[in-house]
Amino acid sequence: MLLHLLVLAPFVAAILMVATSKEDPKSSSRLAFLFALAFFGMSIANIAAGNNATEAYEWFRIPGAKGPVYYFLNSNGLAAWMVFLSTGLSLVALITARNTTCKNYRNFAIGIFALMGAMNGTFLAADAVLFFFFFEAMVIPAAVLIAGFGGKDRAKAAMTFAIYTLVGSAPMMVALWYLISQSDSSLVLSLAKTLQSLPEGAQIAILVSFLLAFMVKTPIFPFHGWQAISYSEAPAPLSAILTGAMSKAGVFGFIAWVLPIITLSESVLSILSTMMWLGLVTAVYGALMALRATDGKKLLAFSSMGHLGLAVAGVFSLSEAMLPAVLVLLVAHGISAGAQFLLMGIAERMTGTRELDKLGALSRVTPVFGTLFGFVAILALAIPGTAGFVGEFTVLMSLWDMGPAPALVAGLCIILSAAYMLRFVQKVIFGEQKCEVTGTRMTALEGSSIGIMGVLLLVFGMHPAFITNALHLFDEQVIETMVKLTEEKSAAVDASEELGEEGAAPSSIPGVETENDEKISELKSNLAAEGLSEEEIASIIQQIHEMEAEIAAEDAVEGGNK
Amino acid sequence: MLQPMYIQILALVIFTIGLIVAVSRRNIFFVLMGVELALNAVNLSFVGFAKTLPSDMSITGQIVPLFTIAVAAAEACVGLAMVIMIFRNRESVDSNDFTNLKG
Amino acid sequence: MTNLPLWFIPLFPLIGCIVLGAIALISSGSKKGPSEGIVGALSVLFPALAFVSVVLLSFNMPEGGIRSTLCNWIDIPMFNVDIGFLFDSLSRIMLLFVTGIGTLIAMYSLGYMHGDRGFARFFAYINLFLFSMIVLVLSDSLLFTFLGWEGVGLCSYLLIGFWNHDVNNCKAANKAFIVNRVGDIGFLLGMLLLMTIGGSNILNYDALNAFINMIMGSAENANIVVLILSIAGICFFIGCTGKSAQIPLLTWLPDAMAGPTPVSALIHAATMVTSGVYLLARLSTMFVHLTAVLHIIVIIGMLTAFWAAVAGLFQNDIKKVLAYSTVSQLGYMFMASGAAAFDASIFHVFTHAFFKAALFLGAGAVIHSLAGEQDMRKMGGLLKKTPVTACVMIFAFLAIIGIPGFSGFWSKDLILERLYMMDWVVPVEFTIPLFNLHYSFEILMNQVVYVVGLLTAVITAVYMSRLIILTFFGSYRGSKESEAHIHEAPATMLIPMVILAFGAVFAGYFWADSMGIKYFEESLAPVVGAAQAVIHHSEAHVGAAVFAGLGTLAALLGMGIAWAKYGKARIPAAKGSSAPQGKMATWTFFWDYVHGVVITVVNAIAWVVDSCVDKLVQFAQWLVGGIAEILGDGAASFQVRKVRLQIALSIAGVAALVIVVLLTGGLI
Amino acid sequence: MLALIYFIILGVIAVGSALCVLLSKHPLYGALSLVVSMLSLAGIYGLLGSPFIGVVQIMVYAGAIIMLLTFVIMVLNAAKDSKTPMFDKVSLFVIPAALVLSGLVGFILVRAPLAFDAETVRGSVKITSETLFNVAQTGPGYFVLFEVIGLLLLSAMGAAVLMAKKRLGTNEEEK
Repeated sequence: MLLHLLVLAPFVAAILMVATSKEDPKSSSRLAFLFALAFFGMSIANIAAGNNATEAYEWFRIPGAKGPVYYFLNSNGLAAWMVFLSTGLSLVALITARNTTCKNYRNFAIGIFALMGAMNGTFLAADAVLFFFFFEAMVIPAAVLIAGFGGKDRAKAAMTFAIYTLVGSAPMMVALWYLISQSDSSLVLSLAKTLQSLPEGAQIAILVSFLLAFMVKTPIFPFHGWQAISYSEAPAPLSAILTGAMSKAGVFGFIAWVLPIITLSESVLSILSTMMWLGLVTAVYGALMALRATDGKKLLAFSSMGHLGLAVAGVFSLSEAMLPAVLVLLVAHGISAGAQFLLMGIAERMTGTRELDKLGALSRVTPVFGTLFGFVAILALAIPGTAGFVGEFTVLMSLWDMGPAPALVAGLCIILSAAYMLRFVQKVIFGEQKCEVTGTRMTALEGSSIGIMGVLLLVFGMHPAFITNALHLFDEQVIETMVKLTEEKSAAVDASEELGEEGAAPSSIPGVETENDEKISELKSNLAAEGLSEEEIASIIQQIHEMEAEIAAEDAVEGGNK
Repeated sequence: MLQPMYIQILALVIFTIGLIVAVSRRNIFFVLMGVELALNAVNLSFVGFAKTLPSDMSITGQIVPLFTIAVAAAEACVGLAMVIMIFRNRESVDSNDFTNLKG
Repeated sequence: MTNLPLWFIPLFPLIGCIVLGAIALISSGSKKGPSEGIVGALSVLFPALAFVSVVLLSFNMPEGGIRSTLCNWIDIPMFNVDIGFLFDSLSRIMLLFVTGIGTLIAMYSLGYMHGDRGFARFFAYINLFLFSMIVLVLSDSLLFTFLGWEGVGLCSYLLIGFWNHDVNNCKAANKAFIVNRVGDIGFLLGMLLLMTIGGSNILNYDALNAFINMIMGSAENANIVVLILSIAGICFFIGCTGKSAQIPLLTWLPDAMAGPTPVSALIHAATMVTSGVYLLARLSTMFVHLTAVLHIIVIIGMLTAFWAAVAGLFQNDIKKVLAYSTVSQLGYMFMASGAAAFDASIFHVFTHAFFKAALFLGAGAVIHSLAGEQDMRKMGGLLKKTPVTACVMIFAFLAIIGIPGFSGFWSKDLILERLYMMDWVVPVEFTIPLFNLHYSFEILMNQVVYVVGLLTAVITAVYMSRLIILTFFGSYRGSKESEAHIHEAPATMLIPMVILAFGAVFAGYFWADSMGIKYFEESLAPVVGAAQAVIHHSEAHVGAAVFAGLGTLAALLGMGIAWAKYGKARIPAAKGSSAPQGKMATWTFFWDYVHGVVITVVNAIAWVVDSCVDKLVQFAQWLVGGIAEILGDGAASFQVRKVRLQIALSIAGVAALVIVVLLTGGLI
Repeated sequence: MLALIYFIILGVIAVGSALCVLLSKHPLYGALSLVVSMLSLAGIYGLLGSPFIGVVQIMVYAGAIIMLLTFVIMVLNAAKDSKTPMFDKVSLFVIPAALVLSGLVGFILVRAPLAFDAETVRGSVKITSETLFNVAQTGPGYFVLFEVIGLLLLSAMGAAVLMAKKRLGTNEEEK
């Protein structure tokens, strides 16, 4: 239920927002704030609920595919934290947007809610087609918001953003279609099984087209052309969401949709190590570009590109510690980069410029803003004790597994990040005053919400178990459902083997199941002793299985009703 | 004897004429009339086919044309309104002049 | 009182930081600022509480130290680190003077920072610094130490750039942080290296020691482990060079004098910069097995000490002289660590903290009384006008140059003695091919190092005497109107100075080797004693009196030279900036040039990336976009303005399709 | 046999008036020919045993739609314009294409076996209304469709009014 709400309710909220007045930003902002707060609460409840999944509903059938497409949502630790980012950042974005885009706040809120719903869908989808649907759907509200509320170059930015990301995922669509035309359903398990049965050339082609889509979204080095302009032209609250949550969809895709389905053959491994190096190149590239950036938002855009490059490199180090490390890094980066974009937006609102050379001395003019700015920048530097440090250090550790060279490059990035971040801080809040503060100053609500983000970073930094513990629970239940759905299509699948291949759920199939199996084998021997033939025994066992399935289904229905 | 085939052929002929009117005439009123004619032909074909079916199924064939007629009425209504609007703006009924919608 | 939890010690400054930070933040809007009385009381209270709890714990510390694990920090596959504290004799010594001097300097700052707009903010930073420093020395694992390690770097950044309206201060702060970051990466890589051989548990100091002892006990695969450990040791040493301003990462420390003077005294002289020495002592079990690394440390320490001492001669800014002097003294400490005399190096840290803090505070008082003037050429004759300050500084001066009886004498003497006792001989063999001459001899490195150390002591005496002469003797060289304003510092500043001066004089008696007092050595023995016993010392001991005599001679010689050169000479009137010129600048800023080259290279790469690679990517993007646009225009020309033609075409298309289907027999 | 004769007469009228629509120069004449065509088609519906559709055809098409069309043609004075040619180059292309298409469809059609069914139902008002509105018997499908059509007509009316009304504040003389 929670998952359905998280995915569908934002769209409903967007529709409800239509009913509010366009002329009166106050009332609409209050409503939007309440909605966003509710979603944020839901996302926290979702984290607390651990792994959970909805029933798999048949959605539609794709021509050429053997199985149907399911509407099937599934939340695990990774997805739950990503949803946390998307709802949390949307909440703060809606708060700060109050004073930035007050003229047409209602439409802005509608766009943000639609974006939030699509992002949640992306992170929670358990079906590849559903995932792809939301993955593409994310682009549209974001592009519309850029075009509607952006800076001077907004039309170009929106076009670049939309076309780049949509075209980037086109090869993935083709690959996905080919894959599901071969497989029983579009769930991860059957995709993995199908991919592994394909010839190697086809495997590589599919892998590369999947990687391409996520590389564009993240973005990774040669495909980053859309990023700087979109982030800098988008309204600051939206940039915060884009970098804090939406760009995570790329890394999420690598983890959730690429790594589980591939076989680690020689050539695949070489592609993966190329990806790791590309990630590192992106990290260095982003840092160097940030060193030279003269536009505050561009600097932040390149900085987040650098951090995500590091995260991607961490993902493809394939180390055992990769998942928690990358997750912590992603959450930390999402919060800190989001907060920085919001603060930069407030600075732009106050002074009317985001040129670094024209800003300065904001810490003396507005001390609270300056303090907050410095505080968040320091948190973004990955000082130990902040979540960024835990993430970067553990990612560095994962990279160390691949050899000293990647770790050294990552270390270089960390040094460079200090260099550009300090330059940024110095240019914006220190030095001589070069501009008048004319716009609305930071309000208490904005300040406190960004401050809370900073405190969260500290909390996660000192106690990352909040994040990493979410990954300790494996989602057996979901995999079982997937196996069941897969079995309905092809009876010949051996469930236990499948589980073994997946690797995520080791031998711990719930006790009930094994108990039943024992009983059945007992029954089997008894029946055989009574002289029944093989086929009769088989049919009886079949009946028992069916009865059990029915009972289980009834139980599930009752549980749902409760 | 009257054969169902005759009805279909009549419908085909009227449909063809309607199509030709709709596409080849440049006057916008003729375009609309051509569309109406083609819709009529489809209705006739529907009823004609319905008569070749046994009782239960033949009812469907005689009810769908009702809806088609209703839709045609709506279409004519909106279409004529558009014609009025366009004519007011352009002073022309030549469909070749209406090329605002270029990519 | 042993049941006082260890985490109380860092807790107090942390609370102080949060409370003062909140006060600073809340009051930032008001015109007047918070009441200095309340803020001042709070800001001295919390460090004092920490100091009291350290003292209480110190008295009842068992031999092996106190260990306590607070909670788990990071727990992921392959990596599990706890937050834990280790209170043993090493951290006891460090904590005692960190919190003690911290409290004194907080008190001093009350007077120094009086009337400053960021009064509360300053003390929030100071408290945060103390928290980080306490964590650094009190933690029981490398990773948690690293938290403090970067934390003190951060505070140093914040405090150097405290007066942030001047861009130069910000640049100095940035430089300090970035250079420290370079060192920190060394620290990080060192940790990773250790983890590759021993898993994440090895980050705990106790586990590390046990591991090393185990490995060294079984001689089988010790070689490869020693190799890895050596690399890790070098990485850690890089970290130390960053934090403790050794070659090549030392340029930030002189620039760091841009911060308020109490900060220079606390962070950049007494405590933070010595954390590198602390780390070496903490990891002594590891380092004593790495002879090559120890030799590198000695060489680096020697070069730094000598270079910085010479650079100190050229400075006109009173704080810069002290800064280079600090670098030079740190060089001594590293030399001692490299000679595996970790207790001696910590002892020097201890005495140095007192006399250098006293010197800095004295300099601060001088600057305060001269209303911000830092150029020594414009001072002079202050002995009469500010007698207390002058006395404090002169006592500290006598301590630093090593006059017998003062604290610096004991520690420096000890270091030089240990250096001489080092067993390190470098065989040199070379042939000159043309003449077919073959030389083969041995360099007794212990003697070389000793001589350089002694020479450095002479130079130290010269530049320190210069400072004292220029500042306190002669006649006042500043403008007349400024002379009238010269006044002695307020009591809140003088009391800490006097206490520190006492420390500068008497701190040495904890380990007066020649007098047979070895309290300090004995108390440190549980931590570093076992490690130091591993190293083999040469037997070439000449006798304590000789070393003491030579050391004293060096100090007197230096004073004599300085008196001869500066005592009567007319000091040229100050022109322009206080920075050294010409060849002196080349010497002083040599490492800045080296850094400048690195920065230029990075900037050049960034330029290439920005203007070439990125443009190339954009060009590719534009090319693809352009091709798509042209194709699209081509396709669109079929599309627009010809609705009827298109319908006709589609009719024809349908007809064609039907024909095809008919001909291929698909339908009927 | 009589039915065939009626059918031929009505069919010839329908096709002939449809041709008149194609060939008439003034839209008004076209509209009037269209009425004739509609009427004869209504006759054919009656002949086939669907009188209700026939009546609806007369009422809606011949009555409402064509009347509306005629009205609009008359209101817009310039409906007849001498500038617009009846046929042009495109028409030369369209007519053969359409003819070929219909020829092909006819060719396929005549080869299909078709025969009237004896049990077929007369599309009377009673049957039609029962099918449409007796939800209990035939299920809600048609009823919902009927309501939806109502909505469609309503919205079409609204749209038409919105589009065709003169914009407030615009001056027609300017154009």
